[in-house]
Amino acid sequence: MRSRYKYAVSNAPVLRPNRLPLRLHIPEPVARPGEAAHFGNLALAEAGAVARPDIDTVEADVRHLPYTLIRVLDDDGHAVGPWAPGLDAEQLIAGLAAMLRTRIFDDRLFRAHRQGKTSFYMKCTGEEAIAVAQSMALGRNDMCFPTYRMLGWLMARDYPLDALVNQIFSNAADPLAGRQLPILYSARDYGFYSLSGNLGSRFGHAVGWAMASAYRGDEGIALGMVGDGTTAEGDFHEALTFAAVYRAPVILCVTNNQWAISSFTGIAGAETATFAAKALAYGIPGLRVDGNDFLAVWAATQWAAERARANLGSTLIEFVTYRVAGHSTSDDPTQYRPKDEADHWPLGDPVDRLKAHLIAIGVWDEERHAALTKQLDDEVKAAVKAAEAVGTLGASKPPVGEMFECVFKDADWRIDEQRTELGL
Amino acid sequence: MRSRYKYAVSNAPVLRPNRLPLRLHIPEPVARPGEAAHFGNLALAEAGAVARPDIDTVEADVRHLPYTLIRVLDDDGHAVGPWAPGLDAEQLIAGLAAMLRTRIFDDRLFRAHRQGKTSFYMKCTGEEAIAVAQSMALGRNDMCFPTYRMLGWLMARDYPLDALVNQIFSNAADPLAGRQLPILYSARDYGFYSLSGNLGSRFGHAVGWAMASAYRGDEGIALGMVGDGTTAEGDFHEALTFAAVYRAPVILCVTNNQWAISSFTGIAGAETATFAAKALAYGIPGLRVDGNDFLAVWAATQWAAERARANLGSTLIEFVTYRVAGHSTSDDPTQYRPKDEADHWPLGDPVDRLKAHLIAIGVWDEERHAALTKQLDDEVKAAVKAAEAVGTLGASKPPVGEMFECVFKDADWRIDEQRTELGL
Amino acid sequence: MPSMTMIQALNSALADKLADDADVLIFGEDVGYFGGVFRVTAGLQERFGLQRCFDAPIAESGIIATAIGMGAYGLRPVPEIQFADYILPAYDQLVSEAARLRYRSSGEFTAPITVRSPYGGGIFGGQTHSQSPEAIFAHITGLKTVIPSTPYDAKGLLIAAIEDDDPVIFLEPKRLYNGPFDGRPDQQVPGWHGHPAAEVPEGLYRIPLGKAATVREGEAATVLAYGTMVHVALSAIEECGIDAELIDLRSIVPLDIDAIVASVQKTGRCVILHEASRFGGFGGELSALVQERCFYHLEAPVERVCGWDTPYPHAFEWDYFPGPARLIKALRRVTGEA
Amino acid sequence: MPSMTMIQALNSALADKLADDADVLIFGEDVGYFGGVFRVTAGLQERFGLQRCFDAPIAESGIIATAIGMGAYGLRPVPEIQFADYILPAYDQLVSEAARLRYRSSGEFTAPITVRSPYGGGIFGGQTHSQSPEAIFAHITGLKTVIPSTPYDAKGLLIAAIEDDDPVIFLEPKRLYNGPFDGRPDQQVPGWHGHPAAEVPEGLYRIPLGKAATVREGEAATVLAYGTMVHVALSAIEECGIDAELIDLRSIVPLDIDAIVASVQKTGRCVILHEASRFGGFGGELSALVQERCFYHLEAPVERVCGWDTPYPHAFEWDYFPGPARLIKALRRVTGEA
Ligand SMILES: Cc1ncc(C[n+]2csc(CCOP(=O)(O)OP(=O)(O)O)c2C)c(N)n1
Ligand SMILES: Cc1ncc(C[n+]2csc(CCOP(=O)(O)OP(=O)(O)O)c2C)c(N)n1
Ligand SMILES: [Mg+2]
Ligand SMILES: [Mg+2]
Repeated sequence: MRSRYKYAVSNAPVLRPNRLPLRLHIPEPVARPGEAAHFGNLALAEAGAVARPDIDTVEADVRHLPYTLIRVLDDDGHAVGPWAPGLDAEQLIAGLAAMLRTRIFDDRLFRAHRQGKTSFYMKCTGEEAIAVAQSMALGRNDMCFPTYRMLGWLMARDYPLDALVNQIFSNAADPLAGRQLPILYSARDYGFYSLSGNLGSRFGHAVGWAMASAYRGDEGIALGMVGDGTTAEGDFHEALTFAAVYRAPVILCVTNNQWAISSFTGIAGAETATFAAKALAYGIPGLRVDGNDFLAVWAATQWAAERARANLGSTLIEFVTYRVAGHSTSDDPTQYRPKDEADHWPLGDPVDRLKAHLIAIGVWDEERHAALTKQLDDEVKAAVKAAEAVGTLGASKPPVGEMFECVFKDADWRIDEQRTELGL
Repeated sequence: MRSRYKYAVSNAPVLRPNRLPLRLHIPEPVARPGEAAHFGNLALAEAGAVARPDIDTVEADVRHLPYTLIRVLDDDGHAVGPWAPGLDAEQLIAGLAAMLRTRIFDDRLFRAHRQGKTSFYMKCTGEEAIAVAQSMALGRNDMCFPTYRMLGWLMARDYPLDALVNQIFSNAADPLAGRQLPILYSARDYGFYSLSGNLGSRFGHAVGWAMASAYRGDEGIALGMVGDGTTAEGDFHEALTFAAVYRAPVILCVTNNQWAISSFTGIAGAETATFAAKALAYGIPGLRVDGNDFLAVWAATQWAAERARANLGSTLIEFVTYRVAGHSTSDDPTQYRPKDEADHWPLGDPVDRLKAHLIAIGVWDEERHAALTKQLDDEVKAAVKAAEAVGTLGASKPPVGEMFECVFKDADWRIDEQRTELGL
Repeated sequence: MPSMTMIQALNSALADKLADDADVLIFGEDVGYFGGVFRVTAGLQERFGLQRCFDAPIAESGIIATAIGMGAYGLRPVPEIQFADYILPAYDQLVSEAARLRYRSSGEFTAPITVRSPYGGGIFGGQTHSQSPEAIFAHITGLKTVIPSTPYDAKGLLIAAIEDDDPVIFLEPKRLYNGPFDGRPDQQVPGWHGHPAAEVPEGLYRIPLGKAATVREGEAATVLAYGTMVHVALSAIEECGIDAELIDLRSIVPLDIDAIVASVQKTGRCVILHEASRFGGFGGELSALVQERCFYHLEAPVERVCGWDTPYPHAFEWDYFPGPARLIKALRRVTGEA
Repeated sequence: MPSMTMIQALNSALADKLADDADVLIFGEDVGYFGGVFRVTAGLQERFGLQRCFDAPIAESGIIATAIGMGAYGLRPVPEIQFADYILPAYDQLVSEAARLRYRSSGEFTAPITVRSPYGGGIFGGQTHSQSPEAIFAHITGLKTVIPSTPYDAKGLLIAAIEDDDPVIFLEPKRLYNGPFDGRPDQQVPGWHGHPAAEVPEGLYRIPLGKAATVREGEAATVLAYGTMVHVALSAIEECGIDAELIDLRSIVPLDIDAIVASVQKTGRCVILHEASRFGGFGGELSALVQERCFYHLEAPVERVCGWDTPYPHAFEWDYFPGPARLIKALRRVTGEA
């Protein structure tokens, strides 16, 4: 059906009649199962190769940064170049421990899911450097608006392991009282904002938080994180717009782990631009950083934090890494990518690389590493055991009345009546 | 209220304690009413100064374009440089006529609102070159997804003036049967997609339309337009993401007329980036173009159209112009910007500039201009008169039954019952 | 006591809260220097400074997201969405984030924000400047929705909303901004001046959320309304002479169920009036609640008088608008006077 | 006739339409090579090619916007939103654009799109993988909303939806994907195999939108349900032995008002069952309609059995879920057997 009212058809000039038929381009990854994996399309750079601009360098002079890769650890385990953050051995070892603790915890809790102890789990294997280095590089007054792959943040701040497991088991001691899906933690005292299943919708909260801190004249800054796939959401753009317009003291980050469930980064636009290049749209610096390099993550985060604290505004950082495990316990990645793709990943493993660095600078050895691993394993085991003693999924849960709490600060008659209807 | 479950507070290292208090930056325009207007912050360029890359130039080689300004008409009315589109006199005069018709129509219908003949009106004074040149540069199979400031598109394609006025008066002959606010036209046969009050929400439709054309192997491309203020919407980002990912044959444009109602461009991010620079986020070319230069608009649109038609994907174009009139009939711009701000606008008036060019190349003179103006004025007057004969707002309207049409293709019982309830 | 229009009363509430609490701040499209397209924030930037009342990018989701982040930090932001029709791009933020933050974090983080937005028809605004979206908020657990009908209520409710620790959608009936429109477009609308509810005190006062107002007592039937429709109802009742009780809900979440039930149990008849289209509108919930709780008192079906199930049609505004004539017909039907 | 799960039936509908109509195409997050997180589009890319079924960026508003543009061009896109909880970022596109395009352009442009999305609870998905948002679509003039409850219906309704010239929200009860779950989590759920409605023909067939199915005839009361709740209701009715009539609405817009009214006028009693939280849910509309049209036939209040007015609580899934026990209680109350 068209308008009932018709007028003569346009006599607009038809210029340049088309000769070629148009065609629709659908991006495809380098390799699918059964094909040869490689990462030849990934733009890399040598460790130490990228200059470190002063934090107050004008944006026009840092427009090349999104197209290179900031790296500190070289292949021999040495920290090289201007971005090397100069951490002491104690900090480095603490970082290694937090990464290891994260990995061990992930492995064990993933298995707990297989054993029916929880409804859901997600690992961050291979991505541990990012959350851990950021957690350590930022301060106590700063707030992280995390993704579900940032367990390392809590690990670096010694969040109690049993509380994590209780949350994952949704048992009677779950700190979130059974209201939230496993691993969608909230830990205000640890600078860790409430997680949710919705992708990207907290990126703007980070900006608002940072603006509030600036509004009050406080000191704390905010850190927002999304995955590569999530950069396509409108909320990503709106958060960056607000951050740039109000020069909010916020660090906005993208963990580019090459995959969004089964979709490769090309589906989010990586065939034509880096994720760091999205900074150019807002006139803020965009850093592209080796996400498997603990020192590079630390240095980039620190640079951005200094800018934020000096009222110079926000920074966008892309961390280049690889999602070694499946997306979640519901996923089997061999269905959509070569089984051995991880073996071809050119940036190595973050734990191995930091360990090699510690050995290279002479403060670590295999023995100490084994001992640390053992100790962490015991800690995790103990935490799981303690949580199991409270109960696993279904076997224990918080009092049913918790279902009706926290809908509002004060319940209205609907909640009161329904609680009664349920016999509470 | 905090979690009932408390754990020891973090012992994360607090690095670099802040010394400066943070502060919140709120952008402000150069001048408010009573202050001296100027546009010194606007990056300009000489006419003819910017090289015109081949349409298949790789994106990495055109990353400077968002930061300069493509201009063709110089101060003496000459068309200079590689972007000069080489139009013949007939095309140029047709363009001038369409711009003038647009302006005359706007003035008369704006007055009609003051006289109570319509509920609403919006002018595009000073911005006529954009829609007119684009309408002429694109073909019959192409579809424009316009803003409410693109009347010129219809004028360039000789859409019947009386149909416009009937729509504006919401009278019995309104082609949209009274369902839509004045000026929110729809004219499929003229390559003009249905307008709506919502900002930005059709930008993605342009991409979908272009993808559909490519999917079918057809020839037609799409053109999407938003205002500078609207670039902040998430839909802007998502449309660009889809356009880049699927290399859609679409031209995505921003009319930067310096204002979004009372908000200056800084509120949309212009303090730190040009709107054209947003192209860099998607790895597509971004052109920044003198929007008051009929020839530059034409040339840039044509360049982008050639790219689209050659399956090279989309282009983002920023047209730099100035909103001379108030935002709409509901607005009084002297409340928030200097009364004489328009006088300081450095890019002149598009009608005057094209007229000067026609005179400079010897195909036009004041006499012919006066005659054309008179002729268009008569046309517009006649159209208004014809529409008045049908009736102005309230004095005439489509049959009330139209209210119940087009909700769905086929009405369900609710509509049927309600029609009856209303006595129809 | 000064006489204020609803715009002035809202402006006064905002000014008083800005003065009272340094954590209150306002932002939204055109609310800063200019003072808002309906002038509700006029003068606030000048009086309280750039940072207390400022313009926002045209990004409704971003506005709400930013407000939530500020709220979680500890501020009490009062963002404005220029028209309620344009609140939809922010719907996910309101539902998935603002409404759920307290619950999912077990109270660690909350979103004490108040989202002001002009809503409703009667101004020839066409499809996208006229809609009444209250139903899509009322259904969302964790959101409160407030709709004033007079200057006095507007100020008291807005202050209470800002002070509330949960997210509040504060819908302002734009047709009432300048006068108590009674649904008769052919008649001159009086200004607020002289109306008893336009007597608005300077300074802070609160009207608790969840308390309805009985605008008119009556025995023959109960009319439930809010926003502009309160004035339409009053005018209709006066015209038809049916002794109806008129309840102005003032907030639909929390809902004053006691006032509703008491009235319908007394009158035995009920008509619900709202501007939004009928199907799936908030009237359905009200009708269901009345029927569930007053079944044995009801002497006639509960009726709904609402906008038709069409988009808001520009030229047919007064054919669409549920004006006094339609309410009178319904009142006649439920009271058996038809 | 082959026996299919609901997933297979949906896949079959999509495959048949892809084969039948070159203008049909599918896109959404992870629907391409991988075949969707619930495998509904498995094998379609391989069989029909990259351009007929492909992955989309994680941008729900962009997905719907793109689909609308394609629909306006003349295609019949069938976008998938991975979980109905994540449809909210696209709400503005659905309401302001898809639902309104035909009306505002007087039919020059239309949006014949079918938005598929898994919805509902019962899978321990927590707050954001369990919600039932049908009410926020039912209220929107210009949108249709379809909810199948069996493999047979799923295929026939999906084909009808794709062929429909208006935008359709097609909500798939994910708890029914693999078997007819009856709301008893402690019992083994049978697969679809062997269920009569799992006999699904190959090839195209349609179930018209707007026709309810009487799943069980009865005299004592009418139960209105859709999606997963149809199976919950049947099981409850069987357990309690009350001779209730069970109507599966199948689409809530258009709504089969005739079937509803005929049944309630016969039984005089009505219980409405849905997973979504009660307040402002679609049950309110149903209750109001029943009351308006069957007032003089009703022998007891129309009751609603729904999710509580809380967000969907992970650990309390079975406390929240309106299972057979709650329905039986309501049936006993309305039939006076309580
Ligand atoms: C708004 C929204 N849309 C879709 C989903 C479903 N979903 C969950 S995770 C995911 C992929 C995210 O990919 P990415 O952003 O790259 O993060 P990663 O998982 O790789 O860390 C998707 C599509 C969701 N949770 N929220
Ligand atoms: C989604 C949405 N938000 C807000 C508005 C209200 N509004 C109408 S026009 C306008 C300003 C638009 O500015 P810009 O994009 O620069 O276009 P211009 O008017 O300058 O051409 C605003 C905020 C709207 N129409 N739609
Ligand atoms: Mg990823
Ligand atoms: Mg503008």
